[in-house]
Amino acid sequence: MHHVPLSWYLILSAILFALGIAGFIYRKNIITVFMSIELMLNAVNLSFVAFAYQLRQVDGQIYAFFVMVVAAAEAAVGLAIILTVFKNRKTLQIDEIDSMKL
Amino acid sequence: MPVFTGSDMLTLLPAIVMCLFACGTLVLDVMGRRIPRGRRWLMLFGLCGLAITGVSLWRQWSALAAGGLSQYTGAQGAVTLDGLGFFSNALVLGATVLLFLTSYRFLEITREHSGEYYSLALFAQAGMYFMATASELITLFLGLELTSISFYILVGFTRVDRRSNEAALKYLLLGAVSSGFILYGFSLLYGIAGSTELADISSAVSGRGASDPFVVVAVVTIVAGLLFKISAVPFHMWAPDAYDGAPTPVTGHLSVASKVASFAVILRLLPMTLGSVRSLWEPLLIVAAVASMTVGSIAALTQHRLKRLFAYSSIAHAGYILLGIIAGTQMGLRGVYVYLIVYALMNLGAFTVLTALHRHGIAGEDLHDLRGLSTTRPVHAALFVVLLLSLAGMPPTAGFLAKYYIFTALIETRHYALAVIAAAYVVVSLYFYFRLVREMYMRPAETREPLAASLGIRLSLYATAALTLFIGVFPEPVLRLGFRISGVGQ
Amino acid sequence: MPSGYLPIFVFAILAALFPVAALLLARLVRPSAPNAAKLSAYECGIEPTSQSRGRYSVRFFLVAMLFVIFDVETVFLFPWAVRYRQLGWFGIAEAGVFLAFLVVGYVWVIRKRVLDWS
Amino acid sequence: MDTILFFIFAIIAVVCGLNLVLQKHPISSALSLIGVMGSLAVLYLMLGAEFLAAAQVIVYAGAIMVLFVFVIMLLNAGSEKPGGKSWFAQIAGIPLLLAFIAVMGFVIETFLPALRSVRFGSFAGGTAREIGRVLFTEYLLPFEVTSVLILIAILGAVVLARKEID
Repeated sequence: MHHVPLSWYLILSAILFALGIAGFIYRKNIITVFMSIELMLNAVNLSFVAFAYQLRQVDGQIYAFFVMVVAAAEAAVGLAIILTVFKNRKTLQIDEIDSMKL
Repeated sequence: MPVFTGSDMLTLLPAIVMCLFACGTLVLDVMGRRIPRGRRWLMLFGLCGLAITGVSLWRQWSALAAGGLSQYTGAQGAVTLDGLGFFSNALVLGATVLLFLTSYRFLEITREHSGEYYSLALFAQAGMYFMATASELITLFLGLELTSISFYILVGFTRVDRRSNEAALKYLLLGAVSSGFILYGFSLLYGIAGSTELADISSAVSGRGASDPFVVVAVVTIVAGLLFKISAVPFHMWAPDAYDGAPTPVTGHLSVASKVASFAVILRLLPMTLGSVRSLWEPLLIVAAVASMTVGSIAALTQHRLKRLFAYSSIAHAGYILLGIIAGTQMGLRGVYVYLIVYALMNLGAFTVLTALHRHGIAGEDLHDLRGLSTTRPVHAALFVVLLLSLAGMPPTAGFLAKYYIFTALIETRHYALAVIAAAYVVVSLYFYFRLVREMYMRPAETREPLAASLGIRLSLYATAALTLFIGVFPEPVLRLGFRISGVGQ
Repeated sequence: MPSGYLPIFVFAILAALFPVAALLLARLVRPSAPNAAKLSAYECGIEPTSQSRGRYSVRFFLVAMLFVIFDVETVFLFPWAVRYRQLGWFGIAEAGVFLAFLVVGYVWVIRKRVLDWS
Repeated sequence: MDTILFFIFAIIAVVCGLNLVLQKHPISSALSLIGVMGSLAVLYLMLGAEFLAAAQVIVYAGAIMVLFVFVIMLLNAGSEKPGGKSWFAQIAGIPLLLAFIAVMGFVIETFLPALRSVRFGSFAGGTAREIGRVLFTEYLLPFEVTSVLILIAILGAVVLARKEID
């Protein structure tokens, strides 16, 4: 085997996506949960770029750019929200943030 | 070199107006600190922007009608003007107008009044414009994110309120994950079709058929993400918390505008684009619809916080609207449109009442805050009863009509089991809406503090309640208009 | 492999090797005589009075956030810059609209005194 | 050569991704995420997306992750406390995820037969010049929408985080 088939890239993307989901489900520090979401978006970007290679188009790469901007905007807003939550509650444990549970 | 033509301009005009006025509000806010009663001007400036947006939407519609076109695609194939888009945008526009009218007093009381609020609402509306009109996945996704991110901020807008922070956090974390799922599905669709244009995707997917596992994965991830956006079970966990913690006018807006726009996305993606693989997504929607009606109606029975109760009620309503998509016929589609109009009216009206309950020193978010409303504010109480009857689907209100369309469509398409289940939950929902009426009419008042009142709140309450009754009694004119805008025929 | 990347590849390997080699070499050559006085802050300013991991002001976050935002913006302007001759006036208008939104944001941030440190 | 590079960086990405999920301290998770992003940048380069690879390093690793690390330091976040997750997540989670990966692997291997094999340098469409050509003609609208998105992010971060200043 001399060259890597593109499908391996797509499988890598699926693995990273699944790891992101796992982090989202299992981690309890809000910041880590949020980083897991970033991992999911990165996985999506890899599959966009892989498809762009397959199709010999630059378009898929441009989609990855847009996803990057969305991730940046989401991170800026999300971290600001995390700051306010921390200020009011002094914790980052997701299961301790439950003042709305009945 | 392709150039930006006049017709491109026309397709984007409402969004451009919204963004310009949103920026204008920001500039006015920081530059006009010294203007006396400047905050009132902020709201009026925003309303002015909404009026111009309305005019530009109407210009688009009449230009399309003058050309005898049913749809027009512009801006390098990114945006399509059609009935669905006009319908959703008109409804969202109305919801934003009511948001502005009801927010003023609320923001004064919570001391959070600033231009950012109106600006973000306008940006969210621009996002919803793209959600409703995008004919290409990337524009659709950016519209979705524009809306979501604006709403994350609006939900957390009352920073000192711990509930508001937490609501924003939960909404953000779950919203971001659902965006990730939708995006993963989009990347697979791009791989299948080699393009993000919905038309290309439609033909590529129908070429591969419903048995292609690639299509299956793409459809499942996209449907899961979209069900989250309309807060259908099993992706509803965020809704009660986000609704409860958000500032009340924002909750109303979130439950109406973002849901209407998300349904527009669902209609465009599922029946219109992925219609050829209906057998894939229909079962998913059936499960989600039944589960939403069940969880929404039953969980609402035990809630004592008003906004949580309405969160569960709106989860149940999402289930009913999904039924119309499941039926899939012309009748079902009309049912979806009628239901969306009526749902918008009655929910906005109900949240106006909840907004008025929020006074100095009284959060007004609990069931017992309604006590004695019939004696302290008989008019408010009576109108609230009308809205509640409509939410429960009782004649002679508009809610009955909406459910009537859905049930007729279900029976036409022989979905008898679904119709029976839906009817059973109408009975359940009667009970939890009745609890509100009981608090208002059968319990003595706990406080004499008058309700928060302003011209805007009164206007929006009277308008929504009156329209709810009017549509229930004389459905013809409004429905005819709705069908004409959305282009589903008579 | 395109030849243009060969120098980069070599450079990357060198960059990875250098710190490893430098640390190893230093360990081999230097004498080792541990002494408690060597660990004190001698002629290095005042003794620290609080933990170095104290919490910072939120202003640092806001500045970092603005950096992210403008960083993203630069990434978009780069492809515009290498093609702006071909894009002509139309391209300038495009970038102008893009920048106009950010200028509004920037003006707003300044007028809101977010960047005031006094 | 291509195969070796792919495996080196794919393994780095997966190990760092696993580490992100397994580490108890957020700062270790953040550093692992930077590792994932860096190795993805190399993979992008091999897929012919050279400008994107640069942007990945500049934006993701260089800016977004800086923000994350900054917030972790700002809040002086400690390690996570262990605690019970719901029984469903405990029991069903990992098998479900493995099943997802297996299904995706099977689907990708079986149903996309006409995939190319990746050769570094065989597709050079991802230069800044080429991106500029397509981005500023075909993706005009999304490009402008992006700037609105950035403006909202500025607004949001300031609105939400500024309370301490007033």
